[in-house]
Amino acid sequence: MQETMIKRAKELLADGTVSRVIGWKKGEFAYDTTPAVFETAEELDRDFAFDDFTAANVSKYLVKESRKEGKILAFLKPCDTYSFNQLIKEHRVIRENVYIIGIPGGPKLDAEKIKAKGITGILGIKNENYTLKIETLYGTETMPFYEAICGKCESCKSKKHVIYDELIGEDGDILDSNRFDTVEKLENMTAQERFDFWREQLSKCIRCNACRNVCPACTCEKCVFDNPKSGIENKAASDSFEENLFHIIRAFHVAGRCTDCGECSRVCPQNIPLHLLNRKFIKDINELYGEYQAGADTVSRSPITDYTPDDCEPSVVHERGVE
Amino acid sequence: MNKNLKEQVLRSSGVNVLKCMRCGKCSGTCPSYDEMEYHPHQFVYMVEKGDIDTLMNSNSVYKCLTCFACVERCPRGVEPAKVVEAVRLAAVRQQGSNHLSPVQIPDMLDEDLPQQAIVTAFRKYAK
Amino acid sequence: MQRIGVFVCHCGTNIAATVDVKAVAEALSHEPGVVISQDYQYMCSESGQNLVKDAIKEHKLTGVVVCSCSPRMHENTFRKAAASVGLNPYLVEIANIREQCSWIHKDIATATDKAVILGKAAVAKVHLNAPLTAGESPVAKRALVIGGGIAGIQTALDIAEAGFDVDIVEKKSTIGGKMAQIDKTFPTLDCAACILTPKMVEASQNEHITIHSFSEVSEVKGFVGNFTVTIKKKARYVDEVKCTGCGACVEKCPMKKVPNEFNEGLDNRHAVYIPFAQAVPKVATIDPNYCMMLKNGKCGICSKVCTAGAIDYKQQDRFIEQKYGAIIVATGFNPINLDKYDEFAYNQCPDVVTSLELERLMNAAGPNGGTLLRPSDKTHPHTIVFVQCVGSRCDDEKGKPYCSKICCMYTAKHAMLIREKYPDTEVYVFYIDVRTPGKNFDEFYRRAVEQYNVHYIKGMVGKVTPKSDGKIDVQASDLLSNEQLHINADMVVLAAAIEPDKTARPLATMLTTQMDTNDFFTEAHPKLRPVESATAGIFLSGACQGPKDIPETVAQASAAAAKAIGLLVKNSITCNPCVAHSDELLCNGCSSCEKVCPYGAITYQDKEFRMPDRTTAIRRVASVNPAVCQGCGACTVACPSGAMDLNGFSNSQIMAEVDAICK
Amino acid sequence: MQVNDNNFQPVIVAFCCNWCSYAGADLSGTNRLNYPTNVKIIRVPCSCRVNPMFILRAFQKGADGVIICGCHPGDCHYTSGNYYTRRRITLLYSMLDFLGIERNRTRLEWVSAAEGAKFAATMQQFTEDVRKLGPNRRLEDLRCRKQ
Amino acid sequence: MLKISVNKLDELFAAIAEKQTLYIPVDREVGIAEYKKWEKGMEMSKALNTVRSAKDFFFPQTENLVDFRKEGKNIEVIDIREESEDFVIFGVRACDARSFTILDKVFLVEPVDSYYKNRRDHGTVVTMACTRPAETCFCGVFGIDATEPEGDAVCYNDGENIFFKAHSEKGQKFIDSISSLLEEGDTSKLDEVQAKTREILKKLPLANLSTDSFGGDKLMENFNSDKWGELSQSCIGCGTCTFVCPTCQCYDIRDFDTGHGIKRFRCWDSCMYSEFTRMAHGNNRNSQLERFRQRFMHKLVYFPSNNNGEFGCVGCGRCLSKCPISMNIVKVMKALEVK
Repeated sequence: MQETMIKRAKELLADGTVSRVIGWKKGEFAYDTTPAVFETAEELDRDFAFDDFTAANVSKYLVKESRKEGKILAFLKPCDTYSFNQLIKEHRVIRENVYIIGIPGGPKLDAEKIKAKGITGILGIKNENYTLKIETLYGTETMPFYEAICGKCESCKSKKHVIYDELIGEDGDILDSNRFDTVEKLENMTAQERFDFWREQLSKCIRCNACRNVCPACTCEKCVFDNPKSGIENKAASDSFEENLFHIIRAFHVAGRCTDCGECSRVCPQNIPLHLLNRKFIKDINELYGEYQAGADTVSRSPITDYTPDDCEPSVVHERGVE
Repeated sequence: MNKNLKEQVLRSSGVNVLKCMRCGKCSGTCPSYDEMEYHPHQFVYMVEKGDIDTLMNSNSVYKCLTCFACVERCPRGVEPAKVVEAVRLAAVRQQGSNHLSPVQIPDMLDEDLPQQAIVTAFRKYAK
Repeated sequence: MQRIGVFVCHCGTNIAATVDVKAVAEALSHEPGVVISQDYQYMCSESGQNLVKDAIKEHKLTGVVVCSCSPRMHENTFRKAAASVGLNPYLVEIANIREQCSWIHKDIATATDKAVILGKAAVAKVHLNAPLTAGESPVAKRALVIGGGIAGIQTALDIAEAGFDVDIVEKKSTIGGKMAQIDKTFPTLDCAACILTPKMVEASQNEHITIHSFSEVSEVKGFVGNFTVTIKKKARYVDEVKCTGCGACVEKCPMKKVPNEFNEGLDNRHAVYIPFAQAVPKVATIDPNYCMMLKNGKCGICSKVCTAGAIDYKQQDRFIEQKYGAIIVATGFNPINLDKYDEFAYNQCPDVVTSLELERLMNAAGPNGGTLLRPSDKTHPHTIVFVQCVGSRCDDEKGKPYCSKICCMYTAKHAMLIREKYPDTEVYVFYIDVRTPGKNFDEFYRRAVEQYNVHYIKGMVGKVTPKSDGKIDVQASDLLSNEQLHINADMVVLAAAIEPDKTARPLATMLTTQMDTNDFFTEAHPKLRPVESATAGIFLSGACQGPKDIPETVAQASAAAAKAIGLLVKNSITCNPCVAHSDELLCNGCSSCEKVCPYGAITYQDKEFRMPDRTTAIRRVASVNPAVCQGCGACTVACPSGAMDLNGFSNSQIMAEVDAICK
Repeated sequence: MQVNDNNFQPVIVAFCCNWCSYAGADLSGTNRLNYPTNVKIIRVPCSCRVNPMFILRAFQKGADGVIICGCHPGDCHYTSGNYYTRRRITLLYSMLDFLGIERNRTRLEWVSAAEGAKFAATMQQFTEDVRKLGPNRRLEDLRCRKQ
Repeated sequence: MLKISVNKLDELFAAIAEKQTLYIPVDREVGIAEYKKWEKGMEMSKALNTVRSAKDFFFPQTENLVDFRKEGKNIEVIDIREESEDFVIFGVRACDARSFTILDKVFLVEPVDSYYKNRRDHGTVVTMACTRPAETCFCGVFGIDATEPEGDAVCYNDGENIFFKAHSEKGQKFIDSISSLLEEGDTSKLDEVQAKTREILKKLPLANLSTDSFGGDKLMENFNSDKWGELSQSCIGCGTCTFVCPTCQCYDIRDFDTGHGIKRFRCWDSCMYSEFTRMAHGNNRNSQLERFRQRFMHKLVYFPSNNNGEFGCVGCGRCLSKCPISMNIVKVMKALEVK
């Protein structure tokens, strides 16, 4: 796959269709690829990577990249195409300046999950028939492929590319995912249990803003949390309240816009399941206002900027689940 | 007024009798009108009043053909036939017996009676 | 540094009896920025106002807090007072310590505490108040009336009377609308044409009125006082100016089998036509769907017989653009389609007609020259059944949930006219309710019953069955006598529900006005602003806002005209300064705000910015038109970056109030 | 967490839209309909002006309950503002519930300018509900707790 | 050397905790280790290191500095400083131990940061020699020997026993305080373990990372390098690297209105943030490139320039594993390296 992609990218660079390519660059280890922009065939040959660890969603980079001179080639996985579509809808990217090649999605792997098994000193990782063979300083270790996959790939919602100029490989389908199971499990807890769960989780937050800065829906020119004039700006949570505030407001601001790409939880250094907050909004929206998938298209109206006269009242919250 | 019975009829029919605007189109369209002591619109009205016993004791509940003309034509979507059916069910349940026993049937049969009508009649007259 | 004055009103004993006003003034005097804190018997009185004014002057106040009654009472009073001594009126805040404090609480201690907190909140807010200046925007002295029925005509005439130019856009080839099709009017039974046609002529001759017949509105831009509208003048293949309306072309046109819309399709017209004798403008129109010349280039007779040389087969749609200060919507109504009502056999039997078709059948200018004959065999009907509420008051998808309002009265009129003219005819009216709220309406209905012996039967018709002998069986239940009736009728007349014209929905989108679920335009306030739409500068006239009879339509038409004139007489309009504004440096251009704006006040433009990293970038940013924005604030919450804020109720002001209340 | 402290005086912030609910509150004043002094009203042009930030801010700074009042759906002075309010606030309240915040600390109520009695009754009921819950502990900022 | 059996760790912790507050690294959940106040039954984490560094003990993420109270129009200033309690941080790794030396150079030079000093004076750092370094470790590059950590006292684990050695007076006091539990032990197995670890340290993939191209005297060539654009291009501008970093020491000072007074607090800031060092005239680093460059220039050039060549990085590898897009100081050093 990597070779096909490099070959095609070189062709498009050569024929002048694009002047740059955004993809992933090899790292120091087997697992630390970095999103990168390539401008020459040599760079592509030397550094371009596409493997089990290229989980990063590059669509957000296109907010800036699509405004630069010349067209850029972007390799987008199915989930990334949803983010890109949503950005088109919000006029954040310039579609004409991006040439999109749809590439197959995951499941991608998460090195942290391998390390969590106690495997350390990793020198190389090979996928042999869905068993990971891991060369380490302390000998060779194995683990099942599926135990190392990214949280976001565990409940993949779609293998379909919702936007592309060309595809490498077959297009997939929208999947029946179990992505709301954990949300539902939480909903069925008592309020005290839910409170304890979230307090435990959110108290880990170090306000590094990785979730926000990686989020393709959080593309504000200036975030309210960075803007002293907003009245809620802060740089660190000085109190548990501020931990809650940041995550509630962030989830609310992306409600109806979040495509559920799962990047927030992937990058959280403290493994806070932040995607559950976004999914809660998605689940509520689906249940209360009809199925809606942000990024599935570029025209539909987000449920939060829409209404019907017969919408349910907030008392619906009182009527369901456990208090 | 029998409140429990009314509740039962409303629940089993799933009909909101308060939607009726008393236009009488149900009765105007009813093919069994002349056979019935109480007519579809009266069913709806009497159920609303809670006067279910009278309806249960009337033969009207068995005269409804369940043709659903009234349901089809009601401008308010009240579905009178479902009310009639619910009252009939209430009667059958309360009596704990059937309106018709199999013994009685042979005498009532007509040579030209279609098979389906007999089956339907059983549905209607018995539990 | 702020210099804030606090003024606590006793309101006689209204406040002072439950709130220790002196303590409130004392407590607030310690708030940051407060330089003077006073109490007074009646702050709204002239001497009270003078107290405020003097303090503003003496202490050079930068903000005023009046603790008194509801701002809905006296906010304006104190704003004016402040303005009179040179303090921006929007630097005045009211703490409502009467309606929301002294009047509802009994315990002096807690009520005083609460009054202090409300006062502190107002002080906290006024710290952040900014002087606001109401903007002004010029008003184009011209009105557009969309729809040329009686509503549109009346509105146009009234506006023209006031000396303003008005354009009427009518999609049909003549103005007149539904009223032109009607024979007589209730409850006076005077001839509709006799009262309508003079108005049509008046409209055509008024120097201030321009009629664009056979035209449609294709685009609306702008806002109150400053709309730019593109009108599409559809090709009628006849030069409007040259045509004299002599009718020679019509007479000679060989294509005679075109269903005549004006007579509801009950007879035929030619491919070139003038809808009716009194049409305005009296200009022929060629129907391209039937004209042989336009379809296959063979004929051209009309062109030959036209001495004025008005026929122009090559005519194209034309677009004209015009500026307007006000737009009045008068798109009217239509009877609903009855195709789905099988039980009334409307599609199967020509003798089952709608009331509007009956109007034409009875009209002297109608297909039968005014003699009521059955459409099927042109015989005189002896038994006529009227069915009320066909499609009205329906809870299903076939009909409309509302009462069409006019049917009870026109049916009484029809019944009466028939009984008057043909006393040998039996007339039955099946009704659910007879609704006659109107001047002389119930008397009229009673006359139909008592004087004309019309048989009113309570009960909706269940089934209409055409029979082989040409008669029609009407089956219905008489709910009062509790018997089922079968009436052997010659004709059945259905009072079809009325609905807004189909062009109204796309028009509403263009005008950014609201519609209800039935596609009737929504008025700005159901009681107090019934002829204005929620969008400033757009007014509603006639049945486009809800079912109406002629007098109501005319009344509303004149009311809408009055409102429009009220706008047009102004050289400029003062805008509410408490409007949203976008901070372009924060705006992402995501369009969330635009989507929730009920007024279409937000537009986007690409602007070049110097970015923090010293590069320049073209960014799409929102801007709010202060003349259109009404200040609801929906956009401020939709905006994730906080670029949108609302003057007078800014994020920081509201949060300051929250802080003051919660501490 | 049930605190049976009869002396507990909850702080209640009520956001009222200018056209209906604020007028409704005025009417309950005009009619001398009593409701607890705990309720403090903040006037907003429309219920759709209420940003979730304001609600959270109130809890942060010491509110024990927040209620939003607006025109009845369909009656909005700005035609559609309260419809947006309804969606936003439903979602927000659902999220607060998801985070384990007591449901009865928040409410959205439609109060027309004619419903002075409803306004007073609503405020009485809401204050009582919040009083039963006791002080806001799950969504408070400890720094703001009154000593 | 004095030692205690690993089986008696609980007893040891109980004994320490009896005298002062004890913090040990524990697994909060799988893969997330953090320092927690020891309570009975708590098990020490087997992870190589905690996600957040140990600097939190002396330089917490947020910290109240002073209170103000307003009475009418007067403002009262309230000094809220209190003498810190004595505490022990147990199990600190060599990298984090070195980070304290670096932080000391910032906070303990004149004017001394009294808040930091207060905690530093009362805290005893008990380090733990590494036995299983990870591929992300490169402390050796900065002259740190993972098998011989600094700290007030050092522990060595040979798998069966934990050995203790004091480096400072505080450390000696600490060992004395638990001496009743300790016994003299044979270090032969430990020496074996240490030797093995040293072997592995040599084989680490980043062991040969060179610092030759950096230092206080390499200012302009590094600052003007054309590599910064490419390197910073993928940086999303979050603060993960700075907040998990044991040596990042930037902070911001803010006021918070509690409604009944003002709390002036400081909190960590990140040079990766757009609002970092915003001043009246605006920001002085406006692009992500400048901000990105600032962080690495600080660690590799500015800090050594002011501190006798000592680098501002300890090679703990936290930023390598936690950066959302896997851009880190190692990649920067390799890219800028002059060969």
